[in-house]
Amino acid sequence: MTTAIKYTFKDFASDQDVRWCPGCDDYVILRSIQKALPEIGKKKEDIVFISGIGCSSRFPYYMDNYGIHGIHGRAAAIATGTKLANPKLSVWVASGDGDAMAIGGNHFIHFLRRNIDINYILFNNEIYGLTKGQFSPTSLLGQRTKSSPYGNAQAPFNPGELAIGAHAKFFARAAGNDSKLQTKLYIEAEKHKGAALVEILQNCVIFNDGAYKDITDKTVKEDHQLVVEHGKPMIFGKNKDKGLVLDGMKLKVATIGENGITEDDILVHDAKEKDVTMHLALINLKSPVVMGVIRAVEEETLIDRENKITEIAKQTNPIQSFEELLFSGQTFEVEG
Amino acid sequence: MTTAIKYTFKDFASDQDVRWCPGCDDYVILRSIQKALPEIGKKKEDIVFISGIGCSSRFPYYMDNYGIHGIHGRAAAIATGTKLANPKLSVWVASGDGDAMAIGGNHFIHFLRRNIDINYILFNNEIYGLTKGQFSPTSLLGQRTKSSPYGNAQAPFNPGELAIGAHAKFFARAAGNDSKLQTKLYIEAEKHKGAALVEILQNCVIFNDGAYKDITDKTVKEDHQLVVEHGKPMIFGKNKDKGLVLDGMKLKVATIGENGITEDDILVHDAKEKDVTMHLALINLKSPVVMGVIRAVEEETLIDRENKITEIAKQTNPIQSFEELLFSGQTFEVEG
Amino acid sequence: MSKEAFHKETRNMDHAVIRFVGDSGDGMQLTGTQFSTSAALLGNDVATFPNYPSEIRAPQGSLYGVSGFQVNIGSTEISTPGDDLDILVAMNPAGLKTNIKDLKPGQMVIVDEDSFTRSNLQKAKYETNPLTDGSLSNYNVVPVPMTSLTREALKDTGLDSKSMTRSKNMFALGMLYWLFSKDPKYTEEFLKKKFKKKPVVVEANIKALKAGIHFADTLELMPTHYIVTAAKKEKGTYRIIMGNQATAWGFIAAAKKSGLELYLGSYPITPATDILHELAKWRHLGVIAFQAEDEIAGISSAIGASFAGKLAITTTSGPGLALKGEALGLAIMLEIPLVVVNVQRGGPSTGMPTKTEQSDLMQALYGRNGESPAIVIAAKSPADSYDKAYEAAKLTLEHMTPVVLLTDGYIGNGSEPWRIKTLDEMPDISTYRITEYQEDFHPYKRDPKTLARPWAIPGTPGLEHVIGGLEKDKIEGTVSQDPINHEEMVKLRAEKVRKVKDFIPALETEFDQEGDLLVVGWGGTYGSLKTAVKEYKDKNPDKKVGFAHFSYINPLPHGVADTFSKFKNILVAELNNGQFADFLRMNYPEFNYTKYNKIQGLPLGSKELMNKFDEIIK
Amino acid sequence: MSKEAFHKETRNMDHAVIRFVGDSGDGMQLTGTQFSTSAALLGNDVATFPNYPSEIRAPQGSLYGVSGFQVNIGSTEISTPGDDLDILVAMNPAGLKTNIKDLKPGQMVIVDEDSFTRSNLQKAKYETNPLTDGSLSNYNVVPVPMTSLTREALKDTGLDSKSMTRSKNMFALGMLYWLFSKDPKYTEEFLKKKFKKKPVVVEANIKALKAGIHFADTLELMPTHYIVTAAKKEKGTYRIIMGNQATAWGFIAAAKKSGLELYLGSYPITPATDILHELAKWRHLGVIAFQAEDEIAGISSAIGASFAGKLAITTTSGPGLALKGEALGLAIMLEIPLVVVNVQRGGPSTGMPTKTEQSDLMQALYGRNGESPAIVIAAKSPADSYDKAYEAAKLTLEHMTPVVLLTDGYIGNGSEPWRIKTLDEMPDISTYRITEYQEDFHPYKRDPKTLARPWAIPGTPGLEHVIGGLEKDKIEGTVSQDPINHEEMVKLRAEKVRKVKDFIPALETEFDQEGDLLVVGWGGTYGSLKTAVKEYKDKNPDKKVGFAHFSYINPLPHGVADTFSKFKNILVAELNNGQFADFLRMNYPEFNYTKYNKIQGLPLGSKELMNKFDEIIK
Ligand SMILES: Cc1ncc(C[n+]2csc(CCOP(=O)(O)OP(=O)(O)O)c2C)c(N)n1
Ligand SMILES: Cc1ncc(C[n+]2csc(CCOP(=O)(O)OP(=O)(O)O)c2C)c(N)n1
Ligand code: SF4
Ligand code: SF4
Ligand SMILES: [Mg+2]
Ligand SMILES: [Mg+2]
Repeated sequence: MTTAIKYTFKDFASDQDVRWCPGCDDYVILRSIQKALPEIGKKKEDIVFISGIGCSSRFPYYMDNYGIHGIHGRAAAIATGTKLANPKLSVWVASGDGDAMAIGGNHFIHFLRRNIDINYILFNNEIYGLTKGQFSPTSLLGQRTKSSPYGNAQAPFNPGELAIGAHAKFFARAAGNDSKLQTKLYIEAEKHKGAALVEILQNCVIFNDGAYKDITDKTVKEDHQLVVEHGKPMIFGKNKDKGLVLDGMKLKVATIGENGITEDDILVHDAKEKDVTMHLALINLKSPVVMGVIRAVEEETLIDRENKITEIAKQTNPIQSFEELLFSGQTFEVEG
Repeated sequence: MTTAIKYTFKDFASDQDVRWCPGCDDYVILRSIQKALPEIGKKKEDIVFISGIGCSSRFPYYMDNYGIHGIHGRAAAIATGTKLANPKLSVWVASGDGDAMAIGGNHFIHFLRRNIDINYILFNNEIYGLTKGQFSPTSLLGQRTKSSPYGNAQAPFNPGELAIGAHAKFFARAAGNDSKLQTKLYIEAEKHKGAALVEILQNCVIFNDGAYKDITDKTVKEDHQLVVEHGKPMIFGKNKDKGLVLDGMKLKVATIGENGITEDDILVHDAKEKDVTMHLALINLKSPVVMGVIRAVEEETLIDRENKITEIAKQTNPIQSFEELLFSGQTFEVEG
Repeated sequence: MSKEAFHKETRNMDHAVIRFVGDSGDGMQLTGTQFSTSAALLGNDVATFPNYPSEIRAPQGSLYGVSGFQVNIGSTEISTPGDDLDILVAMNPAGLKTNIKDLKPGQMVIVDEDSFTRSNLQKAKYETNPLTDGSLSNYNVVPVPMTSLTREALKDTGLDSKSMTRSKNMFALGMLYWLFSKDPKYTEEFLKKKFKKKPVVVEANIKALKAGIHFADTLELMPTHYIVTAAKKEKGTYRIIMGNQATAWGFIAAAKKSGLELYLGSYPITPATDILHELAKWRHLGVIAFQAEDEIAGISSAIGASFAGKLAITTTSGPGLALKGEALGLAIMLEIPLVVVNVQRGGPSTGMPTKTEQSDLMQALYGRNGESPAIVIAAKSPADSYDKAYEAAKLTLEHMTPVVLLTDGYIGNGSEPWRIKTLDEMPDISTYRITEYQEDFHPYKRDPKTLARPWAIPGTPGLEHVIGGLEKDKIEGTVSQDPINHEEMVKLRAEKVRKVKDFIPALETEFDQEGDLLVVGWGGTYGSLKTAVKEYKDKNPDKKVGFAHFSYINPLPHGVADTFSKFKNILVAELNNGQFADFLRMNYPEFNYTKYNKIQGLPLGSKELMNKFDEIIK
Repeated sequence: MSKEAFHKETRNMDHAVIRFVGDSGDGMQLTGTQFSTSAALLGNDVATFPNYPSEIRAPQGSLYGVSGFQVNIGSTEISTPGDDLDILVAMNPAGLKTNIKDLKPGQMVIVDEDSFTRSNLQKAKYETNPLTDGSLSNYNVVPVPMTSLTREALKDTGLDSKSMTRSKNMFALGMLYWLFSKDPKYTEEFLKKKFKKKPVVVEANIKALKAGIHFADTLELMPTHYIVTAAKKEKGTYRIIMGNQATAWGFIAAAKKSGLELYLGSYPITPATDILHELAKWRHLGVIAFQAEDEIAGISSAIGASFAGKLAITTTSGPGLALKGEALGLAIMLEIPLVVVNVQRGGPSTGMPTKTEQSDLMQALYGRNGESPAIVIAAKSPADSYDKAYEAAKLTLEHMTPVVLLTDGYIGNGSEPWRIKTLDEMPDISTYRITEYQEDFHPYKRDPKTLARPWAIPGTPGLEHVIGGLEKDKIEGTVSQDPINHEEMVKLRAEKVRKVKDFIPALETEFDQEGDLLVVGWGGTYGSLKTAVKEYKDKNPDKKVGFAHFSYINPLPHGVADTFSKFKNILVAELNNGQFADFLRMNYPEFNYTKYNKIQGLPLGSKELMNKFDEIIK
């Protein structure tokens, strides 16, 4: 096998039957990743998918790469070990909103703060799918589910916001039915050096159908989603006539052509700005919902830093082999 | 015992020997809380202190209230049960940076997002004290500790930032040696309805001595700390001549009297603003470090919401007693 | 045979085992539940067991997407959903393929022949059509074009064809009602209530039901009516209850009886989640059901709630219990009331999450650091879960130490008729709760009878105290790292659990009280074992076989050695690799134990057990 | 007695037990370490045990702030730090108060009489001065004004009085060197190296050391030189090694020998953290030591690293193991190499975190859901930890299933001389690692010899495969929820562990090979038990006593029944409430076991054991 090998998406499909419910957005995610992988220039044996437990976490079985279907919530921790052990691997995590932010919340925030080069796909369907429909940490207030028969009393996280709080350097978002954008984002995530989080607004047809339909339905999509691109003005709308402008410290939607607003007045997206203020405002925007790569700040990764201190150890420690270590310090001979 | 009882701080001191290292800031925190409690109008039997494990977590033993010295990292979860079980109690958590944000990270973010009315005191000494000096999730990059002999490679959290990411509604900060401000903040935290987080920059004299000396030393304190108050201009400095102004979306320090800046140009602190942008900027400011109540936004608490849905259950469920439940649905008689 | 003639033919059956199988979308759970409920309401004893696919909604027609519901209806006491089937109803080829092996030879399998299309046969990996290739010649195959007959019956309802097809399960149910001469009235009532807001759906379903009855009545292939007469039962009001629901209700009952509020801290996990679902409904009856961020938070919050004076419980399954171990140790150290429910499933790790097993016994006994004994009890059937949940609560409140209650997926999801027990009938529960000032209060001073410590609740003036996970002074509860105090405390905690022996019923033996073989089991295998022993004794009246079932594992009840010594052989049968047998051997090494272990995610069957009995005593 | 005369008096001792006690700030750990090291370098066998206060820095002079260091030096083999003291050195009243009870009557206690101030006496809760109130008349009290003598000696160094006082531990050490005729040269070397950058500190310390020697030489109260001659030892190069350090090094050795890199995923916890500290130093030697956010992340990351082809380990203590249970179950299911080290401490819950105990045995065996057997082995001494860590790695690599290695706070913190074992001396380690394409690869196809499966490492072309916690097909490793496959897999995993029996040494008996009493122990009590049996046999030459120590718990080694059957009595002594005895009873119910359990956070003592032996066979 040579590096020059040209894969197609079929090379990444395993021989296992895909067992999600018909109509589930998870199929779209699967196919989008399978389409992204031929573009990233990695050999398939160098790609590892790691997951926890959940519908979404069945993901690795359907990929023809190395993979671990782990235990609930621990995918990021397992993946951290894999990446530390072999930094050459392209390590991916597939995780649900419950897996990532309920039981797995701690590993989720720590993998981000450490900035370890893992691509983390968050299947956010705002529900526990596999256990048949309990509210998750992203379910809406008041949402009726099997475990909240009178409405959910626990205010939700916004994954992007939590991620920023944990110092995420790369955050992107796409609708579950938008395969094209997804494929693009997966490629971007892999290209990004450091922890990369991609949130997919994934529809669960069985237990939370239509959770995102106000944003993702074909009819409303263009008016309710803003797909940002680094260096481009943040314009959206069926007629490409709406855009974001600043109002004090807050973002506002303006219409080009109204009140003297021209395209030049529209804010240009800077995904590389280190300061989080603008990115956070974009993440929190409710209308339109911002898609695309919102934040992509390059910074030393955990592996970079580990390598640096290993270098310090090499430079400064007088002991440079295990043999030396064994005989270091005070020893004495016994003649027997 | 009547509600009108007047306590002094001594009423809150237990008969247990305090076993922290001489010189540890934990003593200051203890005394400051003991001074705050007489002011909050709660009977001592209605106050509960809950902790995990760590030097800081020994806290409950030294208070003459109800308390649990729990297990490592779980204080917020235990406290959540206590508060849900009896909302009339004043529930406090004492937790270290490791306890709260390493092993306890998940409960930390979830207690905040739920906005449950607990006062959480974070003893942030940027080190694991009790286990004798390993780096914590708030230790600096490059910091040499027992477990990072060549320097720490894991980038730290900023507790306030993480808290905002988890939707904290109340966040305050004080120096470990500033008893007066602390006492004030503890009173504010208790008054605030909802989850309240108070971060104390606590000096560990043994394993991380001087971590904050550039901010907290008497000589530099006034120039390096900005103590904000709601509704007041954000002015600091030995001569009260420095203040914060806005520069685009970012904060900048300006000197009153220079470049035509007057006190009126200085930003006025609004702790009650719902939007997090400004609060986050204040939390992230490195020089000066912002102290005081940075954010205090009132919103429905978990208990409020629980009460509401209980009301819905009461209104809508046809079954209103356990007897009715037992005999609900299809039953049949056997004559024997 | 004339139509008249076969109409009168009836066959009396002591009991009948029926299984409905089909696609997840075929409504098999509803069909099964209706059939069982009607049978029960009409006087039969019943036991049911649903068998869900592990996928949420598997592709239509796939082998792994088959959903099943089994019911055993009887005119005598029924203890299990049964092993081999008397009747199989298969709505599609995949259902037939995966279930036919359980049908008794010569018995009836009713299939929807419309579903045996080329594509469905392919999905079920049939190369030829089993309805025509002679491979089912051992069975009495009744092919019925259910889909078309249902559509035909509903053609005037105005429903679209997909919706009409959806009612074919009612058609099948109608046929079964005819077959067992059951009145469909309860199902009609049920449909009217359930679809109150959709009259057209009510109408369609009732039409399909009646069409099924009518069709069966005219069908020559079904020459027999089965009669399963009403079972004798204790006088009272009954309902059908599912194990997990019974568990939930048992705790509410205990809370009510002891004058406390119930607190549940839980994280969803199959097959325990239904307890959370159930309790979440009753918040206005004094139940706090808190869905936590993970299992650790679930139990930790329960500890906090217990400290604040609630009857606190946490519910989970195997992997969740593993996560709760550390916190359970804290509760043992705090000596507070707490019940941990483990609805066991197939392990290890994620294992066989939708299948049943009894492999968490050792974990319940030993799954935490240090010397940390907990009371461990187990429920034996769906309905018994009510009593055992109640008892778990009573024990933890009356002994001030945590209790682990073990049930399993088999009884948790299974259901059976239950004579409703109101609070008056339940034993009293006393607590060590203190809510008023008291002189001479010492947090760890014990009641010599039980070694329980007082439970002083925050809010009580003058009794402020702090408890924690560090070893504690044996009277004051303050931190003590004194060597001798530690040893005493370890022994006190162990002794406290041991003393429970005097507060629980002694071991009982069913069937013979001495003789050749004692069959020993624990927990959810009760019904299977009892049935097997009964059948065995019916067939082998000369053999002396006893049956001793353990509901109390730690401490073991009084009377064990006495019972064991009366039999020549002891067979310990469990759904694991022999954990209880090992535990018995550890406690009563003087006896010889034969192990019978089944680790297939399935309940024990009578036939396999009887073979084993034969092997030992024939 | 003239000065000349007593100068010559010497007393030969087979071994001597010395304990240094004082405030945390008094430098007792350093003093003790120096004394032990010098003794060892000069040929004695030694065993040491530090006893830290549970507080980081307790208030000066307080009873709970006393820090101690005990060393046993011998001219014959030394297996424990000893029980009763021959010499106590107490730097303050609190140290005297808390330790004097361990001094043998008539033996010497050297005290710094300057520290017996009113305030210090008060802090130590002495009402009168024990040096003058006659309460110590049973002992040979040697009061020395160490503080003032040290200051006097250092008055020309230019140091301030506080810094001068800090050297008084060297004064005490000097006295002890004189007493045991030990050359102070190694300590001088050590001081010169350690304070290389602070010559004045070197000078002060050496001056204090010499002042101590000189003072002892002139002190009439110390009339005796003790002579503990050099012990006979196997030829070789030795060093003093601490248990946790030996554990760390054993793993590095195994990684080197097997050609792998070592990966540690860990979260700090007393008393295991030193392993993390040690390994964090050697990243440039191919060690990745990752401090994770919690125990679960620690083990999970190790699983990820093992999958990626590292020799992966995770280290913890009791409560941490409880948290790792679920993930350990996953590793068992994945059938990957992984070692979990548990440095046991006093439980349950947080318990007695700085004290030793053996109470996590059952947790190691059973602390996770489902049927999830792990290999469990235990180290018997500080130095043996090197071999056992090595062996744990060898077993997990050669059998492809996780190993739990049990040590404890006593041996983890203790130290002893160790003959350095280089890689050449260590047994070979083979692995099932595959890094090149291979036809006919099946992830779960097993080596019939061990039942191990192949370990194909990501990066290897053509062997892409996915493994997980769901039950797996026994050959392909793909998800299988088939009943029979599950049962087979459960039994295969059990059998794989059982087969390890053939790869470990059979049980050995020390001392008598048959007779009256077999003393049985496991893990860190080896030294205490061996010493007790030896002393007992010395005193009772007529008694036939054997000693069988278990390093291998699961599976138990060959030869157990054979060994046990040769003795009339079997005594199982452990630092818990009888867990190993219970486990033995479960496996070998045919024998009678007497339990001896000590649960005080302290090691076993010879005297108590000998009393127990007497009780059984006298
Ligand atoms: C330790 C543990 N706790 C709980 C579960 C049960 N469980 C499995 S998946 C899941 C949540 C699934 O929700 P999510 O992560 O959002 O994934 P989705 O199914 O929606 O894709 C839960 C609670 C488990 N398998 N293990
Ligand atoms: C389950 C568990 N893991 C680890 C530990 C060990 N441990 C105790 S406290 C602590 C960290 C202490 O640091 P921090 O929370 O910052 O508190 P501090 O001592 O600095 O106040 C650790 C790792 C433990 N007691 N329990
Ligand atoms: S339950 Fe929901 S998330 Fe799971 S496979 Fe089905 S549609 Fe997808
Ligand atoms: S170790 Fe540090 S944090 Fe702990 S008590 Fe001492 S000074 Fe305070
Ligand atoms: Mg989800
Ligand atoms: Mg800390």
